[in-house]
Amino acid sequence: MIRVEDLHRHFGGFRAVDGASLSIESGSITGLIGPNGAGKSTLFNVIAGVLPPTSGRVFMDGQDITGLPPHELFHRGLLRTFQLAHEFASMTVRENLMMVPGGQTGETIWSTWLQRARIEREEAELHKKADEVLDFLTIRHLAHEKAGNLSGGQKKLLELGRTMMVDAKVVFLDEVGAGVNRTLLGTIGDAIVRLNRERGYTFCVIEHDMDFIAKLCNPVIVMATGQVLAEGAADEIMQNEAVIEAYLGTGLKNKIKAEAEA
Amino acid sequence: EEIKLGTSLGFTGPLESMAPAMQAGAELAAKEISDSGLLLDGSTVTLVKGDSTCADAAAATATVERLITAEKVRGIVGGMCSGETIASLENVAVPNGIVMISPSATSPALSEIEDNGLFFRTSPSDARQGEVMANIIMDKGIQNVAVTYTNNDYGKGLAESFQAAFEEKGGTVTVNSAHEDGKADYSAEVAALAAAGGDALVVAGYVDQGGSGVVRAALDTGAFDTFVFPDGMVGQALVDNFGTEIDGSFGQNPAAEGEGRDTYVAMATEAGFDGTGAFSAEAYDAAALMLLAMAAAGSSDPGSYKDKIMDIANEPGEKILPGELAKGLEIINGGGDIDYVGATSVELVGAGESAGVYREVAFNGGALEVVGYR
Amino acid sequence: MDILNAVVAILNFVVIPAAAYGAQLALGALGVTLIYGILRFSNFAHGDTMAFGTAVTILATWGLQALGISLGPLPTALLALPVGIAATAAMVLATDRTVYRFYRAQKAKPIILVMASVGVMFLMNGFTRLLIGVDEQRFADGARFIMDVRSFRELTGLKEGLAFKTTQGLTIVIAVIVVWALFWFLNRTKSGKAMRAYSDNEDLALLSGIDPEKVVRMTWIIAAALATIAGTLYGLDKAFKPFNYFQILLPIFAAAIVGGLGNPVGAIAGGFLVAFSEVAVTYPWLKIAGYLFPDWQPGGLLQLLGTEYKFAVSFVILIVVLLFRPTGLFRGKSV
Amino acid sequence: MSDSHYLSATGMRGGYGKADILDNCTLTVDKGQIAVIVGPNGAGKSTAMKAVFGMLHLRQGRVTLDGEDITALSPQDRVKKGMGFVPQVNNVFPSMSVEENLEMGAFIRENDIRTTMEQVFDLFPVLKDKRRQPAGELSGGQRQQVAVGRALMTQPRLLMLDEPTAGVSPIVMDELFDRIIEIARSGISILMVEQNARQALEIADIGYVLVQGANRYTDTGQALLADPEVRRTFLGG
Amino acid sequence: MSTNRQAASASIWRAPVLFAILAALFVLEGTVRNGMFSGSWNTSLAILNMGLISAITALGVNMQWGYAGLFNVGVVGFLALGGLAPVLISTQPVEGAWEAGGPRLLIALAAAVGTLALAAQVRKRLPKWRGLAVTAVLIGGFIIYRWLFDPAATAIEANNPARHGNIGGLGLPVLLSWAVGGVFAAAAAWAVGKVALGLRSDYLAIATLGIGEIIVAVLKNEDWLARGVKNVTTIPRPVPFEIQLQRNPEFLELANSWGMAASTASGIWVKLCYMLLFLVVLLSIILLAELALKSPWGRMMRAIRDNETAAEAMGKDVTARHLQVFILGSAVIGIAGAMMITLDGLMAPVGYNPLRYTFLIWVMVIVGGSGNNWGAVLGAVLIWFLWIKAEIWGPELIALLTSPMPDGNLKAHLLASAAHMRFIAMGLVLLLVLRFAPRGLVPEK
Ligand SMILES: Nc1ncnc2c1ncn2[C@@H]1O[C@H](COP(=O)(O)OP(=O)(O)OP(=O)(O)O)[C@@H](O)[C@H]1O
Ligand SMILES: Nc1ncnc2c1ncn2[C@@H]1O[C@H](COP(=O)(O)OP(=O)(O)OP(=O)(O)O)[C@@H](O)[C@H]1O
Ligand SMILES: CC(C)C[C@H](N)C(=O)O
Ligand SMILES: [Mg+2]
Ligand SMILES: [Mg+2]
Repeated sequence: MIRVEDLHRHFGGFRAVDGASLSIESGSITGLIGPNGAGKSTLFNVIAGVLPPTSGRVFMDGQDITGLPPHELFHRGLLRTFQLAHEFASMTVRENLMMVPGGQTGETIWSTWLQRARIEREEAELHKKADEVLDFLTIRHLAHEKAGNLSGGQKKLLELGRTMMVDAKVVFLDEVGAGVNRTLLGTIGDAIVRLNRERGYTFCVIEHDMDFIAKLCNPVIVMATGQVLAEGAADEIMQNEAVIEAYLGTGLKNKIKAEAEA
Repeated sequence: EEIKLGTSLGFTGPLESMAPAMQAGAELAAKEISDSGLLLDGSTVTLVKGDSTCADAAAATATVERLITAEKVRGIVGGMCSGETIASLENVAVPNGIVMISPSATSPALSEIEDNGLFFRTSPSDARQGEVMANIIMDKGIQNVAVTYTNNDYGKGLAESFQAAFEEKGGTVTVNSAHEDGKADYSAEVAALAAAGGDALVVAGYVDQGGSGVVRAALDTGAFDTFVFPDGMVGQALVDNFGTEIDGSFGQNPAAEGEGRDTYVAMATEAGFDGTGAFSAEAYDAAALMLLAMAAAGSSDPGSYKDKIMDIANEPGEKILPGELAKGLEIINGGGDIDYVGATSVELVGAGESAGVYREVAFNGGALEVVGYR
Repeated sequence: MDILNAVVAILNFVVIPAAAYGAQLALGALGVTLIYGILRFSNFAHGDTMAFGTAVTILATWGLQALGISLGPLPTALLALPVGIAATAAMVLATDRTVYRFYRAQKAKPIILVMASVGVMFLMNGFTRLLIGVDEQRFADGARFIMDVRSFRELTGLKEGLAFKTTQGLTIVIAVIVVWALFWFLNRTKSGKAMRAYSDNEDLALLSGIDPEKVVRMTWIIAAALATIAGTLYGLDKAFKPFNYFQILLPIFAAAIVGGLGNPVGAIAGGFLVAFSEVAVTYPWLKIAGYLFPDWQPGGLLQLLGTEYKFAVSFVILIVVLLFRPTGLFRGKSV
Repeated sequence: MSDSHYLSATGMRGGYGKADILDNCTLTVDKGQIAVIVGPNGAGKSTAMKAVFGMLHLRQGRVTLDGEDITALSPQDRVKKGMGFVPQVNNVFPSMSVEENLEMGAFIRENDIRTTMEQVFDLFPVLKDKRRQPAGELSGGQRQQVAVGRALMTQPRLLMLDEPTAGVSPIVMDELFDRIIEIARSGISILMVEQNARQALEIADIGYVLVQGANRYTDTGQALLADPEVRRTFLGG
Repeated sequence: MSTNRQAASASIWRAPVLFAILAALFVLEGTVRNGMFSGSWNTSLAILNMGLISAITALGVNMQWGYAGLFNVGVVGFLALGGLAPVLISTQPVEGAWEAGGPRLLIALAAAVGTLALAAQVRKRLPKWRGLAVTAVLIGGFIIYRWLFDPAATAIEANNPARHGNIGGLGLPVLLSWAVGGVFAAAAAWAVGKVALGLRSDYLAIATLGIGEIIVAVLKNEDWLARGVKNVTTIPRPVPFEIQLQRNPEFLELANSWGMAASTASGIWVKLCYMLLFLVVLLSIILLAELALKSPWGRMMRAIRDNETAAEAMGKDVTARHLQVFILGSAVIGIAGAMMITLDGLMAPVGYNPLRYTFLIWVMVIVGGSGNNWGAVLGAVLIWFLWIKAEIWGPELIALLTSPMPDGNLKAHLLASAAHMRFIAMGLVLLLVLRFAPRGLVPEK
């Protein structure tokens, strides 16, 4: 589905992404993990057209999509969420969702003068759809709230909700879990699986919560210092010495125990 | 009767420092006539002030609209700058049949405007000044000059008419370029003028605007040391600003020979303002003309007194100087004829504009000297 | 070929005037950029703050002159500056208290503050005119020239003259000192860093124990000082006329923005860029060509564009710069 | 009434506009203790933290620190009283370098800050490499580390952290919790909000479960972890 | 917090009440005569007419800023460009101008456009040496353009320079020129937008400010176009001249039956005609704008204004939308510019100063409530009213303030400076409105 070939993205002299090559199989839920500053978000941003690459190519379904602007990628079915929530702060939560689908009749200015009836029909449908998504995210009661007033986690949910408004092909999720209540995160995980199975979405998920990754993702790609460090099934990865060394650590429990013993 | 006259002058805006002396001039005339008690059986005259802003035609139009339709003025002394004058004349004064006498709008365009005989000015058209200036320069034996003008209808009209006249006489204008008023810096303009060169620099600008800025920069860099100053520049302010630095420069402005002007300046000093201020005397004359014409017509109706203005201003008749307005009124009331000379040797020609007698001035020893009249 | 005369001509008509003008713009732009950087709005009242500060300085200068105090070859106005700065600081602090503080507390959008500053601009504009009138005021005294055209010609025997005014020299020297001091203050002192922190993230500054009102006060005081200094130097070099100080606002903003809003280095660079592009791009090369190639008789002035378009040209340059560096030469902020 | 707890915020009621977010919410921490707040998104956890720090108008309730009533104090004054706070979002100075961010944390301190800074760099080694880089250019997790580092620089008596581990990698999270324990051992009180609730409750002396602005459960961390109801509804099973 | 208070009090009655107050002001101005008001319908209507034009301008700015967050400070330029339309479309042709250099001029302009198009193509197509090639094309084009253009312009300007010296108009109806004014401004906005819309907030501001200055500079200095600073004064009117009415016996009778002097009645009649025309334009623009705003298009624009990155990620072509709304807004400003010149009957480029035609318009938009069309209209008419009235109210205010003072130098000085109270009064009003309605009089919902 997505293939990244020898991708570089440098900031001044700093190589945030430094020759990463990877591919995301169609129909998979691929996990992307790695230490802070490994270049995961930067990689996302390059794929999603927010940042131009320094060098390297990105392909989607065999077509070169390097450097295409984000709005075109959206119309090709590539959606993404942001690590720091990017809500439309002065719009209501429901409007945040209703604006998402592309090609709405009412988005052409002439139509707003000439095709009112049609627009109203479409709006009614969008409204229904948005409410379904809100129900799913447990924030229906906030439909009229300004998105800027949401709590940190609620913004994250809204971020995810937007990707559910359209039929996407591949969705990039940048730490949807950070700041989200774990019980709800479980539900979100279920939803991801369902979207994957029922609607055939491909997912690429950045997340630091290893339980979540382990439950959901296959395969898991590990990045470190701008390159791919390892790739494989979740349980393999968790055993990988290099990954433990760079990313997972030996675990908190051991330490507490050690201290108690001392 | 209480006769109201409006003044439409730029109290705020780019020429705000010129306006007060003009207003004072008009007030002086109005007061003189009021005090005499001789106008239309002891009518009093009050002036209603209007701010034309000089630059904003819409604001000026609104002001004149108010003066005419709300204050019910019987005539207007103004506008001040040509563009704004044209707008308010065409849009308000003419439709309402109100007389406007401008002391200072000098654009040649105003000579030909369709005014139903309602517009006059006590200053001459710049077309004339260009010729006079060309003659003066030629007489000094200067053949090459650079010209800088303030970029409005006044500056450009004057610069063009000067260039035409000067070249016809065989002179060369090395460069004729505009400067904008109120800019922060005139180095670029002076650099260009200096590069073009010339034996003198003609500054067709305003003394308290870009004109002085250009002169300042030209003096500082040594680009020119002889300047030619037309009416927008000649004034006490110029001497105050530059003192002996402009020794050897010269110029001209509309102002007639004779005691009229001196008397006026003395009267102004007594009244507590500077009568030498640019167009202050013209404003006095504009107001006086208008009121004397009312007396002659026996009515303050603009429709009837507009026809008297030319009679009052020109020969034949007894000459009337500033301070002698009462005498003028007496003569008129007695059925006599007057020739209003006023502070600027008023002589209206053509469609009612000053014929244009200019005094030639020279700057020496840090003072302005009048050397002759043309 | 006469290279010396050509060089002197360029120095005299382009380099020196543009450098002095650039320094004046830079000082003004520093004030604008500081307010933008820390209080996060474009302060349209800055030009009139400059006018106000200068007006007070002029009044104080006259007072000193009346007392017979002078600074020898330097303008007396330098002695009067502290008075002007103090009055202006009091003035802007009062405005802050009555006007801006309210919007800060409201966390109003920057545009609201901009509009409020337009209101303040009108007010100050009127007050300054009430204070000192609308006429041009001259208050420069002391020696006018460090080097004047005539002495230069006598000294060197060159045909071209070179003038360097005391005020130009002063402007450049003071600009350098002020800029250095401001840098030192912002980057090295605790208060300076607190100001930068406040400008970055107001709430977090609060959590770090920084007193926001103190930062705001300090910003205004520095801005008032910069405005008064800039205004006075400009007035000394050119002339003081309240209306001109509104007009100078445009190039000042251009300088601040092209340099990168909120960035002091940018303000300086911007000031010089604007000044030099105004003067240099419209410079006619006729005279220089005359010195370099005495036999060549070109038809025109060898001028790229007439001076009528100097403002336009400088803006074109600014726009081109911004196209390549969308937040100014030195990566400014944008709210 | 003097309070035996080091920090005690009792009966807090208040919000942003008309509607109250906090509903009679009470939080206390003792000296050297770690208190952890958990709860669903939008429960009012961050709001409660802001209220304790004086960034929110309280209609009811009072806050005391070390027995002293600080309900009316401004946030800066609370900083001077020894409170430090890491907000959930916007918690760095983006255009200032990492080092300057840390210096700002120590703004109110008069003594030498170099050793503290070294300690922070020891804790988050990556920050040392990036000390001259503007914080705005850091990755999400690195930023979070700067934010915590800044609060540590204050050397507070009470440290309040709003989701300090959001977005940091497991290895850093372990380090961070580790360090938090250490800090608490040295007598500093910790009040933190966490969504990595299980790890957090493990080290918590006291845990609060907040739902719709009200205290739902209050118990020791271990006890809450052991409660199946709590686990299922709030800790993700 | 008090924004909340304001939001709460912003009932549905707010706008109607404010409009009613505004209307009352105009009625007072028309009927009551005292120190504050003139009691003349002519004055009242004259202010209203200019206010309506300002309202249309403000609507244009509001589209750009209020809907899309584009900071256009080049309003004066687009207004001026719109004002060019009546001159070029509806003044009478100038004898001899076209023969002097018309065709050559057109060829020159075509060459200029061609050069730019070629440069753009070269830039797009050429893989290597792009910068150099583009520069070469531009320089070459410039030389050719000047070679074609200069003689033509000189010839046209030499054609009876005292009266004309310009290319002249087409003699078409002046109402048509309003639409053309919109097109002129839209075309310029397209070009500007293509280049500058990548810039943000204040950086865009300085770019547009510069472009405004450039447009005005061109109008001032290119005499062949519209006589430059020498002004064009013969703009035809869409309504009768007062003089015509005064000579029309039927009208005189009508005036008599109203009990009005012919001059007063004719003035009012003409202004009412203008008012009607302006209202039609204003209301049509508002109708179209409201329809667009209250539909997904408006929602999309708000999303873009809120967060461009996210909108882009959600498939909205931010650049294209910005360009669209920039062009639309500029077109509206251009229409207003053409209307203004028609009302003034005069094209005087010197008058186009940014204080009056850019910043005052901005004040109108913000005071009215950015993002809200009715707010923009209310703000525009109100601020214009105050701007005009400040001329009288300012001095009145100072007279009032100084009345308790003893006579003396200070009082005399203050009274003499009363004209400057215009600024002070304006500033005070602005600050007071912003203080008590920080989000504008009729805030965006
Ligand atoms: N605009 C920028 N300028 C300079 N350096 C940058 C910029 N953006 C990111 N970096 C650097 O690039 C590196 C990778 O950042 P990135 O955001 O991709 O990390 P990440 O893998 O997403 O980490 P995290 O898990 O913490 O979100 C970091 O070290 C960061 O400092
Ligand atoms: N500035 C604000 N204005 C109005 N309402 C707000 C504001 N900030 C938060 N809220 C509302 O207050 C409620 C509580 O928000 P808070 O941020 O305290 O939640 P939280 O428990 O921290 O959630 P999370 O775990 O998602 O961070 C939410 O419903 C939110 O919509
Ligand atoms: C006040 C004057 C200098 C005005 C000038 N003569 C003009 O016509 O615009
Ligand atoms: Mg990341
Ligand atoms: Mg929270």
